[in-house]
This record gives sequence, structure tokens and C-alpha cells, in this order.
Amino acid sequence: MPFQALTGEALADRLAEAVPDSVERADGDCVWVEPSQIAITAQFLRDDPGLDFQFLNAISAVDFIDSFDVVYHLTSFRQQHKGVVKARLHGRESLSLPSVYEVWRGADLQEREVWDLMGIRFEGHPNMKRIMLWEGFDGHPLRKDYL
Amino acid sequence: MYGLAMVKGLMVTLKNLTRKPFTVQYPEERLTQHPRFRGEEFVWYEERCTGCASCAKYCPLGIIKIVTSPSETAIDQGDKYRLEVFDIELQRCMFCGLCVEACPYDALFMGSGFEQGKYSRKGMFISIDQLRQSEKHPSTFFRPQLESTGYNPHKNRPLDWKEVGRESWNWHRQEKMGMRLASGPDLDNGSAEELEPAGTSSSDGSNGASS
Amino acid sequence: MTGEQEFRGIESGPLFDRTWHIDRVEGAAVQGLKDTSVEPLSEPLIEVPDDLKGNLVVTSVDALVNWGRKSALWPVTFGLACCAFEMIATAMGRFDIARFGMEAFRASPRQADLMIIAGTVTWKMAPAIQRIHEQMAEPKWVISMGVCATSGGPYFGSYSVVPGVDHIIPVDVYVPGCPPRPDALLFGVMELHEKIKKYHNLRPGSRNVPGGTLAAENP
Amino acid sequence: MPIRTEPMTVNVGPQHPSTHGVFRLRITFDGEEILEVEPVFGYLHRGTEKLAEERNYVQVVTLTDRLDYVSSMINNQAYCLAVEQLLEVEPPDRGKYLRTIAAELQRIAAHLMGIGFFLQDLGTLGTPLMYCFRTREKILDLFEMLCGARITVSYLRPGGVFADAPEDFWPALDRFLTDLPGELSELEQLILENEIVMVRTRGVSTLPLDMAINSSVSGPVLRASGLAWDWRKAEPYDAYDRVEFDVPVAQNGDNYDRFWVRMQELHQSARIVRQCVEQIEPGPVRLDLPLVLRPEPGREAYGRVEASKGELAFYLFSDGGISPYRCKIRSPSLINLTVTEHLLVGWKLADMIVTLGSVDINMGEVDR
Repeated sequence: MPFQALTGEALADRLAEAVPDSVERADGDCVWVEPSQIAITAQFLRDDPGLDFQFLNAISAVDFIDSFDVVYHLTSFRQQHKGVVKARLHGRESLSLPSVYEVWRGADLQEREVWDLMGIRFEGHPNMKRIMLWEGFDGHPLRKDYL
Repeated sequence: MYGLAMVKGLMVTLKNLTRKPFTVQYPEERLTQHPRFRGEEFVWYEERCTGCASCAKYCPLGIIKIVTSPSETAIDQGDKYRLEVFDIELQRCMFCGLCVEACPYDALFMGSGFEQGKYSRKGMFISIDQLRQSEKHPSTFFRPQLESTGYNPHKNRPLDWKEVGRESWNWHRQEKMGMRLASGPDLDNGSAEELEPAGTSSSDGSNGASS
Repeated sequence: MTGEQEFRGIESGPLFDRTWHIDRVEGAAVQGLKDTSVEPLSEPLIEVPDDLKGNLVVTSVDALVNWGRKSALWPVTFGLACCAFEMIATAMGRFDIARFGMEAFRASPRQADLMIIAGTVTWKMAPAIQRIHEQMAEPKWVISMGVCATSGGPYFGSYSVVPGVDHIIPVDVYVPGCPPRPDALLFGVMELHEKIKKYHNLRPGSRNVPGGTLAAENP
Repeated sequence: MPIRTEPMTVNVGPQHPSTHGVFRLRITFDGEEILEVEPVFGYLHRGTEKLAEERNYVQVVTLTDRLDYVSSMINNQAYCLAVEQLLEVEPPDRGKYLRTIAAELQRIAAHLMGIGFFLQDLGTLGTPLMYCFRTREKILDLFEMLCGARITVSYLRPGGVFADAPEDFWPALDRFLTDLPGELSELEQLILENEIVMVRTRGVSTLPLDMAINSSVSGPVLRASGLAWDWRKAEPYDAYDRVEFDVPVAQNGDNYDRFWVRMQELHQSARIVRQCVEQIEPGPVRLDLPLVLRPEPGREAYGRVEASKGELAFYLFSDGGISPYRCKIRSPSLINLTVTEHLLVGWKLADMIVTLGSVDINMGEVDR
């Protein structure tokens, strides 16, 4: 079975029936998820036998000045497919997102990194310490307004 | 059996007793570097440099400082700028060679020397005078025309600027004349036969620089 | 608190929750160093005295002591980034730094007299470097290997990189390159040898300053 | 009846001879036994992602060299693949083969470092490390022939490689490939069956497969735990769909297995290089792209390779400018360290260093 990429629509269909109110919209190759629902969605994505996303490749955050995108790249080894889930956070101050630490332990260091460099806090993560920079560092350097 | 694998391992080390040593006795004996080696110096041919500062613009670190002024000879007739400053900050350079890649006129080359230890950070830049006076042993990095001639930078003969260009100096001169004469009189000796093909080897990574 | 933890006598809570104060202290030290180290330190220069009064005995002793010092420089094992691999390659079979009497890379700064700053120095690492440098016994020397250590190099201007290790400790020899090849490092070491040869250990009035070199400002 | 002792919190690093760079651990010991671990990162955090946002697409290649500095070619490859995805271009065939050759040679060099330092951490006092460095020096010589540098190569460019290999590269590569099996078998004879190595590493710091997957562990560490997953097979890039190779896999997930998987991958890499040398044909090596690239705005790319440490990926977002709007690096070394606590807790102080060696981290990539 060749390795394939799941489209956003396919993911959105599965999510819409299992986790109500979670899907914002589907885009060509990714699905946009309501930020507050991200942990529940993650649980479903991992446990659903048809989707079976056991492996979290990466958590990335992108700063769009008036909003922040958090991108989850996922892979299933058994089903041989990959998918992209995104969540959009609006505003710039006191951003937070439910942590997927309990679903994928691999999120541990990545979420800390996003907090340190982008300033997005993950609720439910046990250890929201700065990871790369020192305590007392002013600001989050990967934000576009950090010079 | 316990210890057998260790004996096997010791046999391996024993074999090395009779081997030729791998060590290079550095100050006396030097490793043969390869012609593309990007050393910690630069070779610059002023005659070919137009002061366009492509290298400075393309340097990822912005460490090349170029100051030019219009030369007294008529600039509207295609004459070049006069260079006053061409400083390369050695203390920040990472010798990636992107400046060489960006130079459209084959004026800047990587050098092949590496012995550049300094006592003071203040003197750690290559000035225009140093570039003018230093012996020219250009590396063939990103200059495939040198490679195709089998040139070796470590043969100790400095290369003249007429030998290192992508095209022969003749062609260059004719092109300049063409530019100068575009507004005026005849164009007699710019015959196409004398033009040499640009880029002589199949690899020819030069396309990026001019496009 | 689990029974296991209670039995072992561990305080409650995971370790990372109990180390906040350490992190804060460290962060304050880093931030303090970053705020104060804005100018490079003066370069340790060797002063050649105007009146070469040094008599024959003193100069011979100097020569002997300097020869001893230069022939057995022991570097501290201290690799930071890419340059560390070239430093290790220098110590390995092909370039064999043992030919210079330097194969004893010491894990403890107390036993070393040369520090090769091999790699990018970040502000978070700077207090550690400063401390290791202070722990080394006099006389001591520092080679800044590669342009990252010299000036920040490819990372110059980054929010977390020291713009030159000479902002925090004095440097004797700078070796440019990114990274310098092992031969280039050996050349830097030989330059340091030349520098060590010029020391006047017994000249009256000379004194050692931190950095293990003679004071340039000494009258 | 266990004796009650005072636990002690010890700081290891950031300057420690065997933490593979500037890595720091806070460890609570009870005697020799590790009770708690807290890894502390960031001592080599250089802000690569921020700097990438202010350099153009080709200039960023020079930054990727310095991430995992023992496998620069593979880093270049991951980044160039991401940029090519943004631009929707594909390099010419000869370029693909040259990239594959370079990447596999680099994998041999990187694994040799992983193996050498792992054994060094076991206390072999340099002998196997010397053997590893001897072979690595030959690879670095080949790189110098290709691109003029030993470590920070910048050989690959978006759209191919910067130049074709020089003529004397091919005989030199042949010589190297002829010598390599002998050198590897020497290394294997020296160490692979050594009783001390076996006793010190077998069954130590095991990582079960479900935990490895859940913690996003990748690369040789994942394969040692029993999953034959290799992105070169799953999502072939460059010339990997045209060569045959096996994915070595072990079952126990202990220190020895991680070391063993790396040893086997050396042979597979050599096999790939040999096939590439047979298959490569003359032709262009680089696309005719402008020096300053401008991908379409709003596009994103996730360029992924199987690097020597695991899955290395660049997530690029373009706003139509000359430099990436966002360049996120998914670094295998950092994410493999998610399992530090699991690997170390319950084992002895002496195993800690060995385990770190077997995970084979590289601080340039952990902290970036």
C-alpha cells in the first residue's frame, strides 16, 4: 500500500461526525479545527482505527500578525497515510491552546518550544518552562514584532 | 567462549603495527587540498571588477563593504566605477562562497590558503590593498572554466587575471568596445567567430549568476 | 506524594517544578552578563619593554620556562558546536595534535591551561564559559576557533548569540574559518606558541592579569 | 530490605566531556541509581529559525549546514526538498543522484560519529573512535573534492546541486567504496561481539515500541525498538525510489540494538552509493532557477528526509517574498530526547552517559 496524504475534506468528514463542532473548514490538504476542541480532536484522531494517527511529526506555529496558526503534522504507520491539522488563534496577547501532551507524549518538548519562541501557552501541559531561552528573557523571539 | 571476541579485537589493533601511518606531519608536510577547496582568503581581480556589488548584496552576512565613485573616464560610454573600498570582514565570513557564485564578471574567487590565525580581532578583515597585492591562487570553486583546464591552485604559480576569466580577455575587450561604440561609429572587429562559449564544462553552474 | 517518594525522602512534585528558583537565578545571571558585556575586553597584548635590561640569566630562564609551557599545552575538553568536530579531528589520527604535546584533553579545567572555544557562544552558555575560564590555573590561554566564537559569525545579530567571545573572556589567538580545517587550527596553535615564547616571566614589574598574559597597560 | 539513603540532585553539564555538546541534565540520584531527570536545553540556541526569516531562500542553505553539523548534506537535502515543494520543481536526474550519493556518504560519516562516541562513552578510550575518524576523514576528503569544504558543505541548492562532481571524484569514490567494507569489518571485529560492550549495553535502557511511537521518536532509535519505518522507503525522495536497500530493524530497543542498527545502516548506505554510481548518467545537475527565488504567496511545504538521527523536516511558509515567512525545523535530535526521562530513570549513573550516546543527539540540532 503506497503512502498517501489524506485531504482536508476526508479528514473533515470523519471529524464532523465523531467530534461535533470541531471542524471550522477544510482546505485542500489540511483541516482547520476549532482551537478549544484540539485535544478532543487529537484523541479521536489517534484512537479511531480508520485514521490511527499514532505519530505526531511536528507542531509548528506561524505568526500572521493578527492571528497565529498552529500546525500539527500527523502520520499513521499502520494505515500508511499522513494528515495536517491546523488551528487558528486570533489576537496577540495571552494566547492559549489545549495541550495534546496526554495524547501524544511527543508533544512535550515541541509545545514547550512553541511557548518559548512563539508565546502560545498550552493548557494542561505539566511543564510550561522556557526551553531554549533563559528565565527572564523578554519576549518571544519568533514573533514578527520581536526585533 | 568468553574472551574470544576480545582476542579478535586485539588482533585488529595488532594489524595496525605494520600499516603505513595515516598521520600528516602538518607544518612540514601538507595535505593535498582539492582544487575546489574554499580557503580562508579571497582572490580578486580588479581589472574585471565593475563595482556592481553583486557579491555584497548576495552575501548572507553582509560583510563585504564596497565604496565606489564614478571614474573620470566617460561613464556613460560604458566605463566602470572606480573602487575605493573593497573590504571583506574575515572575522565574520563563513566562507560559503555565495559571493563567488553571485559575481557575474568572474572577478571574485575563493582563495586556497587557510593559514590566517591572528592575535587581534581588529585586524581581521581583508582590505582592498591586501586583495590587490596578494598572490593569486584562486580556488576552482564555482569556476568550472578553471576546472576544465585542469588547473591546480597549489602549484604555486599565481594566475593572471587574463587566465581566469570565463571568456577570453579578447572577447571582453570587444564587448566593451561594442558598448562604447553603440552610440557612435562603426562596429568592425566584433566578429562572432572570436567569441568563446561561456562556461566550458558540462556542469556549468553559472546560469544562476547572470539570470 | 507516592509511597516510593516518601520512602526515598524526595520532596513532593516532579523535579522540574522544584527547580524554578535555580532557573531564575541562572536566568538573572545570563541576563546580567548580557546587559553588562556590551564592549569587547581589551586584548591581551605582550608588551615589549623599552629598556631591555633583562640580563642573560633572566632571559635564559624565561626561554626555558616558556619552552616548557609551550611544549605541553593541555587544552580543556570544551566543544560547543561544529568547530568541536574539527577540534576532535585535530586530536585524532590524521592530524594528531600529540605531535605538539597537546593530546591530553583534560576534562577538568583545573588541569588545563588552554581553552579552545570551538563553536558558537550563546548568552545562556556565557556564564559557564566565564566560570570555566576562571577555574583554570594561571597561566592560561584562549584560542577562539572559528568565526562564531570570534564575532558571532553566521549568527551575528541573533538574539541569543554573543558577538564575539572576547566580550566575556580575553582571547589570545583568533582562528578564522567556518569551521577552520584542522591544519588551520594547528597553525593557530603554532602562533600561540610563538606568543608564549615572548613572555618575560621574571621581569621586574611585570604582573599577571586574568587571562594569563602580561598586562598591556603596565608602565 | 532496602536501606534508606539521602537522595542528591546533581547537575551534569552543560560543559561535560560526554554529554555530546552543551547538554545539561539535572539528576536526582539515590546512590548510583537515577530517580529523577530533568533535561535542560538551550545552551546552543542560536536562533536559526529567526535568522532564516531574514535571508533569502538560497542563503538559508548555509544555515542548514550548521544544524546537525555531522550530517550537513542531509540537512541541505531536507531544506532543498522543501523549497522545491514550494516552487513545484524537481531537480534533473543527475542532480538527484549526486544528492543521494552525497547524503548517503554523509550518513556513513554521521553514523560513524554516533558509533564512535557511543563506544567512547562506554570507556573504550579512543581506539574505535580513531577507526571511525579514519574512515570519516576519507569521506570528508570526498566532500572537499565535491564542494570545497569538509563540514559546512552548502553543496546542495534548491533545484539540484551547485556543480557537477569533478572528474577525479569518481575514481576516488570508487577507491573509497572498495576500502570501506574492509574498514567496517575491522570495526565490527574490534567491537561488535566484545563481551564488555554486550554486558554493558544489552537490556539496558529499553524503549518499548508503543512508547517510542507515542513520543514521536524516529530514526535508528525507532527502528531499534522494532518498527521498520524509513522515510526513504515510505516517501521516496531524490533517487531513493530507484535503488534497493534494506531497513535494518531490531526488537529490544536497548542500547545495544540502537548501536547495532547504526552499524547495519552503514552497509546499506554503502550499497545505495554503489547503485547510484552504477546508475548515474551524464546530464545537467541543476535547474536554471534565478539566484533569488520567489515562491508564490500563501504556499507551504513540509520537506522531509530520513536524516541520520531521524525524521528531519523543514516546514516553510511563503508570503511571496524572497525569504521564507516561517522556517520551522523539525529536528529529530530534540524530539528523540522526549524519552530521556524514561530511558534514564531507574538505571545507574554509568549507564546514563552510554544511553545518551546510544540515542546519538547533536546539540546543534537540539537547540538550533
